[in-house]
Amino acid sequence: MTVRRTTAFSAAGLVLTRDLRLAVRRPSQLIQPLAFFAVVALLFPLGYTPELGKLRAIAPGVLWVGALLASMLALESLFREDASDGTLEQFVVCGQPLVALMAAKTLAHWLLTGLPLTLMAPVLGIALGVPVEAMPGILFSLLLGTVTLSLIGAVGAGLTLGVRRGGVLLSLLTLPLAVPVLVFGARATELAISGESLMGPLYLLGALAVLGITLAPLAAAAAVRIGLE
Amino acid sequence: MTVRRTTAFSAAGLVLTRDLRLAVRRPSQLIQPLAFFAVVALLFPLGYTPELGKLRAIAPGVLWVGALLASMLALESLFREDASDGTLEQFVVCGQPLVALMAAKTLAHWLLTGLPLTLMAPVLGIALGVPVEAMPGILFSLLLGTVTLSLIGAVGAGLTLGVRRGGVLLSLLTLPLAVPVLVFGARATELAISGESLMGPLYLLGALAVLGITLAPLAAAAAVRIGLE
Amino acid sequence: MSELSVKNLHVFRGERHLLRGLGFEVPAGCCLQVVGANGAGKTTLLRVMSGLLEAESLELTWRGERVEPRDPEYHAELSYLGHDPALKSDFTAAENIAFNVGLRRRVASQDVRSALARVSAEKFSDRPIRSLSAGQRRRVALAALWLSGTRLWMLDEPATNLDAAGQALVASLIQEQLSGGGLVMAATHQDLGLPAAQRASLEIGVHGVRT
Amino acid sequence: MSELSVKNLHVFRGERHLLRGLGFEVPAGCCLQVVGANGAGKTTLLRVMSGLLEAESLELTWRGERVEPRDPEYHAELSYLGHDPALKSDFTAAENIAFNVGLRRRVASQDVRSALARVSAEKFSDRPIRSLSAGQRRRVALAALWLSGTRLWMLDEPATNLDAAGQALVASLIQEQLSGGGLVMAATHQDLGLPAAQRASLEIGVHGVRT
Amino acid sequence: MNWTWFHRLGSPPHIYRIAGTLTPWFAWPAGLLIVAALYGGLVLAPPDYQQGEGFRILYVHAPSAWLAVMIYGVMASAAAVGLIWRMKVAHAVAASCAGVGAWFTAVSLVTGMLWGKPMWGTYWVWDPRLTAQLILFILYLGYMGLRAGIDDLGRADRASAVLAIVGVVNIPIIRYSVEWWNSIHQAPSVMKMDRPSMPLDMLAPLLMMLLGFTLYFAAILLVRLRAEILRRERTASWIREVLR
Ligand code: HEM
Ligand SMILES: Nc1ncnc2c1ncn2[C@@H]1O[C@H](COP(=O)(O)OP(=O)(O)OP(=O)(O)O)[C@@H](O)[C@H]1O
Ligand SMILES: Nc1ncnc2c1ncn2[C@@H]1O[C@H](COP(=O)(O)OP(=O)(O)OP(=O)(O)O)[C@@H](O)[C@H]1O
Ligand SMILES: [Mg+2]
Ligand SMILES: [Mg+2]
Repeated sequence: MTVRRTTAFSAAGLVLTRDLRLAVRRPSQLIQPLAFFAVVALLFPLGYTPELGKLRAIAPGVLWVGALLASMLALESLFREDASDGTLEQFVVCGQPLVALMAAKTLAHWLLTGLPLTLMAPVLGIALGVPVEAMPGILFSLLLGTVTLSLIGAVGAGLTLGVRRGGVLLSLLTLPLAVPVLVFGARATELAISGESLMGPLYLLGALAVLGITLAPLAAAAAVRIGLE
Repeated sequence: MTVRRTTAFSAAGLVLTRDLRLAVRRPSQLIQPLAFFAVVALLFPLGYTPELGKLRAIAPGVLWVGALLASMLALESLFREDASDGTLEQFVVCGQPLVALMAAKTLAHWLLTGLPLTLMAPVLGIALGVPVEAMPGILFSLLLGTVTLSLIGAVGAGLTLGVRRGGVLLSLLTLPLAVPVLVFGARATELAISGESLMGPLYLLGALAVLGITLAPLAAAAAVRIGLE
Repeated sequence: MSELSVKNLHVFRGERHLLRGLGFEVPAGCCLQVVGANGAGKTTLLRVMSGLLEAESLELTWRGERVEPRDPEYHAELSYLGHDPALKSDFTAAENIAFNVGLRRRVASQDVRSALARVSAEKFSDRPIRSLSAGQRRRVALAALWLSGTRLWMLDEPATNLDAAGQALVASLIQEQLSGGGLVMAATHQDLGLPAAQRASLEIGVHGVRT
Repeated sequence: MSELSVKNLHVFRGERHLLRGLGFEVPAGCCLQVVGANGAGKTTLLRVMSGLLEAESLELTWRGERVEPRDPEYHAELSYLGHDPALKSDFTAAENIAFNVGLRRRVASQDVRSALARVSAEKFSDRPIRSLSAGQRRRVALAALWLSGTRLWMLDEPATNLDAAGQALVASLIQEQLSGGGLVMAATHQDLGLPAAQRASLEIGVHGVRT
Repeated sequence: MNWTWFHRLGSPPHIYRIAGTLTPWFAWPAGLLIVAALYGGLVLAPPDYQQGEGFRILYVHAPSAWLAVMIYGVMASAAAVGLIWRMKVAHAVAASCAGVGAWFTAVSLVTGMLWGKPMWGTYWVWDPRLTAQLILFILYLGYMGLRAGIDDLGRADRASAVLAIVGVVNIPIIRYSVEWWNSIHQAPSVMKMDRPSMPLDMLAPLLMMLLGFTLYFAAILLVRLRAEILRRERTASWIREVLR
């Protein structure tokens, strides 16, 4: 048996494909955040008003708050199972850079929640009276924004690893950090709906995403190490 | 040693006090749903508009969506921990009626989340521009509504026991059931804000609560039995 | 007549017909040791007998009467100790015992203390479970079992994680239960060192039963 | 010179100074069996040695060089098998092994098959972990350990849940690892049946008293 | 480079003693300054020509608002030191900061709300500063919640340190974004905090109060730090000597 060591890159790839395959094993998992998003977005008008004209005004807020909460709720399970079945311990002792493995897990989370949420948003937008021309802008801003949300969330999920019943604490930690994403995202959506240029908030969203991509996996890896002790 | 058997009633009391004592061991857990509620209420102005006049119109929706989410997040942990450490198995084999134990757990959950959320609502209401005169109505409707939410949630939590990634699925199961509560609750809040009589929706909320109290513990017990297999 | 008798037990797991028409009897004061290779169905058997798992068919007689394995009266006389011993990590050992046993019978605090003494756990009786080692937790679970005072014990690998002294403790607890007229069904790979008169063994194989 | 040497190991758990200035050496081809009563600190020791738990102080020398217990190079040669063996309940035994070992080295599917054969787990190699019994899961974890090809094994109660054949299997896996020049640290209450030349034992517990 | 001085400085008994000696040096000036500032602010300063007597709440409100932010900075720096150099005392400092910081934040929020009622006719408006202050309060709550949620002291220290550092990266971003959010929405901005000129007899007590609050923070931090060290080191032998 010649033993060839796995590179950090392919180890990360393995983690990514594993998470995706696990999700495919249980397709209900893929649908859940989406359905949650839909329920929140549709529940909201129920308590407010059925008039499309008025709904359009609140659409950016509802879409972004809905996406934020859906992505946050799915976060709880990001590390929980891996922690309880010993997978995270193996991540730490397997000799691969934990940062790379964390980045892979975050990417998987985004592909499984952030991306579908983004693709779902136009449908809900229509139900809220958003004009079709606004859709590309909404899509693009959600695409950028959900990346950052997943990254922030990974840090929070890592930090609450050792905390029993950490679900609420997790949202408490991450939601305030997500405020800038919400502000810029909702603003971009608003501009898209009113047909103006949304480059300003999009740049800001992009900057946040870049900042998150560089820092969040480091913080998540540190958090996981600490959480396992 | 003379062995006196515990009555079903005092067994339920034991479960209730145990859950309350567990919560008191970690006081931060008591505050967290409140803080989460506040954060959700904060997200809407950020995503929508800071103008109190406009916010007042969406306040009923925000309050109810926030209470719903906070109560549900805390619920997930209601059964998960008990399931993973074997407590639920012991509930089943201890010779006490499972329905009584489930009812006790649900009551504990309401006392620990529903009640504080209700008491917190007026503060958030102020931040959303709700007039002070509307507070009694809001308090009362939330009081009734959160009872039903806890009951519905207990059934959902029991159902998702055996299912991985319970969190989001739980919301999915419970959200549709919670829609009537949300609709009547938001309607009652709206009427309270505009200063009209809210007896109509209040009666409906009360009816839902009564229905829940009679049926939900039975359903939760059945769900837990199935989930354990 | 035997206190516990089982006939015609059929259990499916997934698609496999795991236990096929199993039957056995356990008299008072006897320990039935369930043996069999990994995956034979020992855990399955104990869970079915405790009403935690549904059997395809089962004729269960307890003290001369036909009962359902989910009958509360039957449960009141039965203790099940599985892999997860229902200990809350935020509570101390003593609190956990008081709660777990309290669900079944009244307990005074000196009962709890004597139970902890019985398993040599006095030293950590006031420490939260989360700070105990695997074997220490197991001892706490055994103390709760001992204190519950039930007549029928279902033990799934009770000696897991225990050191030599702990294994002897398990044997002596079973011994005590038997001499009080109780019944034990234990799935374990360990030799319990019981006298032949108090011991029966049930071997389940991967394809059905060999007795 | 010994491949693995530890000096001056101090560990606190909670407020207790559990390991006080522990030191030991393990030469190549030797198994250090860590023994001690429940709560002595065996799990703690293995986790510290694997970089999963922070020690107050530790001088660790691995193959002649001072390393940190979190050094990736050290980890690349180390396997840790604890109470939770990192198996995903939705994946089959084979998939789990392919993934867990794949993090460390390239594996072909016949490697996985031979690993499963080594632990006599062919029969359930394509069943999802959630449908396996406790002992069957353990075997899968042992297969992953065997296939990983690391030089240093840290085993915490490796024989838990295993039947007689499984316990013999653990002993033979350790034997094989030692004859290949590997090192093993095992916390177990079981007799591994190793020849005296390959066996050392470390008893902890004397120091584990309260401050 | 020789770091022993650094570690000796950071050793708990040493810090415990230094903190004990220093406390009065902060506490007394703090008390004097606060009393003087109260006198200056409540008695000497003239009533505001627009706001009447109500503006005097400013003397508590503004300094506590400033301190709330400053303390978060101190907390995050201490946490970073603790994480990087593995200094337990630094973690103890961070832990002691959190409660005080949250308290000052709460005071600024409550005084602001009480002031807002007469000024704007409502307890709350979604002004960027107010919102940012509210988020700061939630960050404090999260930090303390995380700490309380983890049983093991060392783990709680390090996990909360990571959170504090992440938070400190985020605070300016959050401030900027809420600023931007509201300026675009053009809310009726009632709150005029940056008035161009403030008469000296109004300003002087304010600055004195700020200094007094800062010293008070230092004093209370030292006291809490000593308590924290005692709690953490309760089994160590030096404690017995100290308490003898
Ligand atoms: C809940 C309500 C309030 C909150 C949360 C709040 C928050 C703050 C904050 C964070 C600061 C520090 C400013 C900074 O440097 O960033 C501040 C300062 C100040 N606040 Fe408030 N405030 C509130 C209500 C009020 C009201 C009602 C008034 C009076 C109309 C007021 C007047 C001032 C003044 C004069 C300062 C100091 C001057 C300055 O920093 O520019 N505040 N407040
Ligand atoms: N998180 C913790 N906080 C405080 N003390 C702890 C913690 N975890 C373990 N301990 C204590 O440390 C000691 C050693 O625990 P450890 O798990 O290493 O024991 P062990 O030798 O593996 O025992 P066993 O044979 O029961 O598995 C025990 O006395 C235990 O109570
Ligand atoms: N959920 C399930 N679905 C399908 N098959 C299952 C399931 N759970 C267990 N099995 C199978 O049933 C058989 C019996 O399992 P059981 O856990 O009862 O074995 P056991 O005798 O307790 O073994 P061990 O000694 O390993 O604990 C095993 O072959 C196992 O693979
Ligand atoms: Mg079994
Ligand atoms: Mg151990």
